[in-house]
Amino acid sequence: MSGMSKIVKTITSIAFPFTMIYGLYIIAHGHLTPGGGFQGGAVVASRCAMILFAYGSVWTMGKIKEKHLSGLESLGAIGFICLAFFGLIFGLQYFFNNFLVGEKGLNLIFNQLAIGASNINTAGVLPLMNFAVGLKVIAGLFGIVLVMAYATSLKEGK
Amino acid sequence: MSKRNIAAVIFLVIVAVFFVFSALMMHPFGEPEKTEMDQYIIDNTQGETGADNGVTSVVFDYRGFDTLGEATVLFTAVASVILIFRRLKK
Amino acid sequence: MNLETIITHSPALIVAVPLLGAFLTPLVAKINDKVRNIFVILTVGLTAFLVYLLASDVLANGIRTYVFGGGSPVIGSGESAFAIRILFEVDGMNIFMAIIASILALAGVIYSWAFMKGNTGLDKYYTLILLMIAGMFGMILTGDMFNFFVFLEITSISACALIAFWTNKGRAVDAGFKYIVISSIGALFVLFAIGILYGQYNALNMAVLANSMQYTFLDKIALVLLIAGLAMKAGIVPMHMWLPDAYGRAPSPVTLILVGTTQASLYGVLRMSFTVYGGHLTTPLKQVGDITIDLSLLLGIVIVALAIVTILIGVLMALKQTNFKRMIAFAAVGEIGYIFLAIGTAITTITNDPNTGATILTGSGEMALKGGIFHIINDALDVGLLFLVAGAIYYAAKETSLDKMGGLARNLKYTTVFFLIGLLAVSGMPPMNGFASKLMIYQSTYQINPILAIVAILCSILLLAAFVKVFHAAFLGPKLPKFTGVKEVPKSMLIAMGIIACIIIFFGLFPDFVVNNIVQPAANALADNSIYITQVIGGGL
Amino acid sequence: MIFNIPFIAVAALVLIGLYAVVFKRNLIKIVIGITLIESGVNLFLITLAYRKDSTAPIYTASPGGIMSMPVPHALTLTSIVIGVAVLALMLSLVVYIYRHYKTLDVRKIGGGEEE
Repeated sequence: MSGMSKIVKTITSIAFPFTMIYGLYIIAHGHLTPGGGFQGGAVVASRCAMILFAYGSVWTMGKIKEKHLSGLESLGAIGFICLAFFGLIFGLQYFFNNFLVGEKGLNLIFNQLAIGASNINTAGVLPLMNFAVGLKVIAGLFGIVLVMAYATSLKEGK
Repeated sequence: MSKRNIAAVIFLVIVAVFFVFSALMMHPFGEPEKTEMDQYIIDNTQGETGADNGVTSVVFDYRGFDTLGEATVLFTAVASVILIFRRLKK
Repeated sequence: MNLETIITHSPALIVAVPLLGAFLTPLVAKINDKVRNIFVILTVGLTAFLVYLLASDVLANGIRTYVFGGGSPVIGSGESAFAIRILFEVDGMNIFMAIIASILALAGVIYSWAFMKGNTGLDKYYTLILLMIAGMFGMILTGDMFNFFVFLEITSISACALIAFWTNKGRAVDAGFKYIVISSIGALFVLFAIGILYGQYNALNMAVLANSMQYTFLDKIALVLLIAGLAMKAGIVPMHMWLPDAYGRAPSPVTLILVGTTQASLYGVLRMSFTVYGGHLTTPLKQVGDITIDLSLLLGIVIVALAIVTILIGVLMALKQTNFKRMIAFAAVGEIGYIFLAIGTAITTITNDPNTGATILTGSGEMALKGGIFHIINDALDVGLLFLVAGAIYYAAKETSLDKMGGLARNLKYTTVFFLIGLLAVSGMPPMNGFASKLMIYQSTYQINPILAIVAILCSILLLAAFVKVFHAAFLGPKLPKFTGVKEVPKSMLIAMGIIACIIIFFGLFPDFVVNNIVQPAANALADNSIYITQVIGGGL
Repeated sequence: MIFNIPFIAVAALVLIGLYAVVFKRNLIKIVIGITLIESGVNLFLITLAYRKDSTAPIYTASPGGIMSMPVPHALTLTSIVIGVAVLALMLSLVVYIYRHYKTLDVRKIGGGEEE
């Protein structure tokens, strides 16, 4: 798939930082406002897909390879499952225990469990999990779109 | 109409009857009969998890294992698509 | 961490360890291929070890639950109890299926080492194999409906990609597409049923659902959707079209694990109909003369009829195949029919205990249930071994068509022995394990209706005939000139086949040991769902 | 009965999807059918979450009052992501099927050389 016209490329470049920050905001405030890792990740991934369409898959593939995205996604998944495994070691010692909230251990900044006390740093592992899932969704969805666009743009039989 | 089509029509009609019946017999829209589990989560999301967003507290805390499965599904899809579009010769 | 802690957490770890392994595989694969293979085998081996630990504990001390995130499993008690967190509940049936899955997974991964050598994309192959194994264990161990659906989808997506592994063959891609269409529609039916149940009872936990089941019309629709959706994935006759294609086109180790996922769907059918809907199978529907037609009789007759058709189609189609793997695949369809025949027979005999009112199985029903459950593991092992042998022949001789084979016994000595073992086992000949379970099925179905037993025995004999024909065509006869350079397959493939063959012979020689120690707890767990419920609700019945 | 219109819409969506899967010959249309079934099921889960006059289950800047049920929202989220995964996989397989058989008609694929 070759790139689109210059107008599309310019508009895409200008809009890029704004939509990116919007997506990251959704990820970071997942435990406070509507949204979360998946939704914000989808916003950022669709932004990346827009670049893919504007500049063409061959150009994008030259900038970032699918194996890097795959590695990034592995990293997000490992982060997520490690947060789940940490629940086995700290806290109530159960898989998927939200070990950062509660009355013991690392509760200096994370334990504001009351009505209206929620803030960006509360909710224990939830924001961290949001970030891990967000990374995963960005890399995963963009990887799927990139691989499919690149493979279908090539001539058959290659 | 071939035999296959007749069988398909019969199948579809049976399924249609099932689905429409179940749609008519569901509880009235907006008036679920039992809500204990969800009411508990709404009441306790701030106290137990510290999150304002009830859905996030369900997704990552109460039903976190589902989300691990969901993340795995996406991981599987990426791996599958890359596997299918790989080069067959080294 | 002492042993007790590990056993406490093993239900979660059995799923989490392969998942973590799958996430790590792309990173480990950067070192080199050998390290990656060893890593994958170690991961599956660790999982199998955890299954062994959990099995020894569950079989000795009874049912075990695990709450994700800690805390008590339910809030409230009695009728109003509800579970907010995801539960894993491991009883005899779960652990029985987990044992099957661990054997198949281990053999499949070991077999892959040599068999898949030389293909591209092996990093992703091993990742997907581990994901498929994790999904299989998740389906088997979970006690939550929606969690079951999520793992069902994980297994179908990874299995679909692996079926289409050889993308240069159009038929493999075609089989993969068929599989994903059937299994995603089945999974969506399951999800719809889960939605109906959730709307009724505001619960997703199986035990809580079973506890509060009212058996309204909507519940019946949900049951139909659940069984239809899962039967699509288990390969019962109206929906069996995908199975021979998928089994026949996938690489052999994938087929082996695919057999495991099919059995996991079968487990889903059993769990839904016996546990979630268990207490209501005796609901009387109609009075005809002296006979009361209750739900269990109706359901049982439907299942038995489907099973007979499944057996007939599987065996008769197996007779006329010329492709080795497709023929085994049709034999596998027939074997699933035997399992359903036994399960259906068991369901027809469910009655209420006159003293306590609990649902019980009468004499022959219990034997049928035991035979059916025993046949699940035998089917997985026998069919799995045959698929591995077919893979070995393909690896050594690059040939799958039966018409073009001949005289392979001279070159492939061990493989021939393994094929003989699998042949005798799958057609139910003594002293193999298939005989032990099929005998139980024949005995119990004979008491219900002799014709059923006769049909079953005849089909078994036909299956034997079909496989003897294969044995004659492929292994005996004059040595063909094009096979002179054929060498015995590599060690890892022989080890994998050897593991399964040893277990088959062990089960065949000591069927009583297996029935008493593994099958009996599974049958008990299915026959009486009150233990499963009480464990979660906490005696509030 | 009039209040069950959302459920009837769900049934209609699922049935349209099933119709496409069973009767259409084009692989892309079959894929669209499956996506329609999926949307129907997602809509079903979301309709289960609604309670009369309820707001979203989020306390930030909440007007108070009844909140809708959070669990079906979470289930729908999971179901949507699974749908995306299945869709991606099916479309990549369709690409390969087209490369092999040069057609998307279900009646013409499935043949070819026996390996």
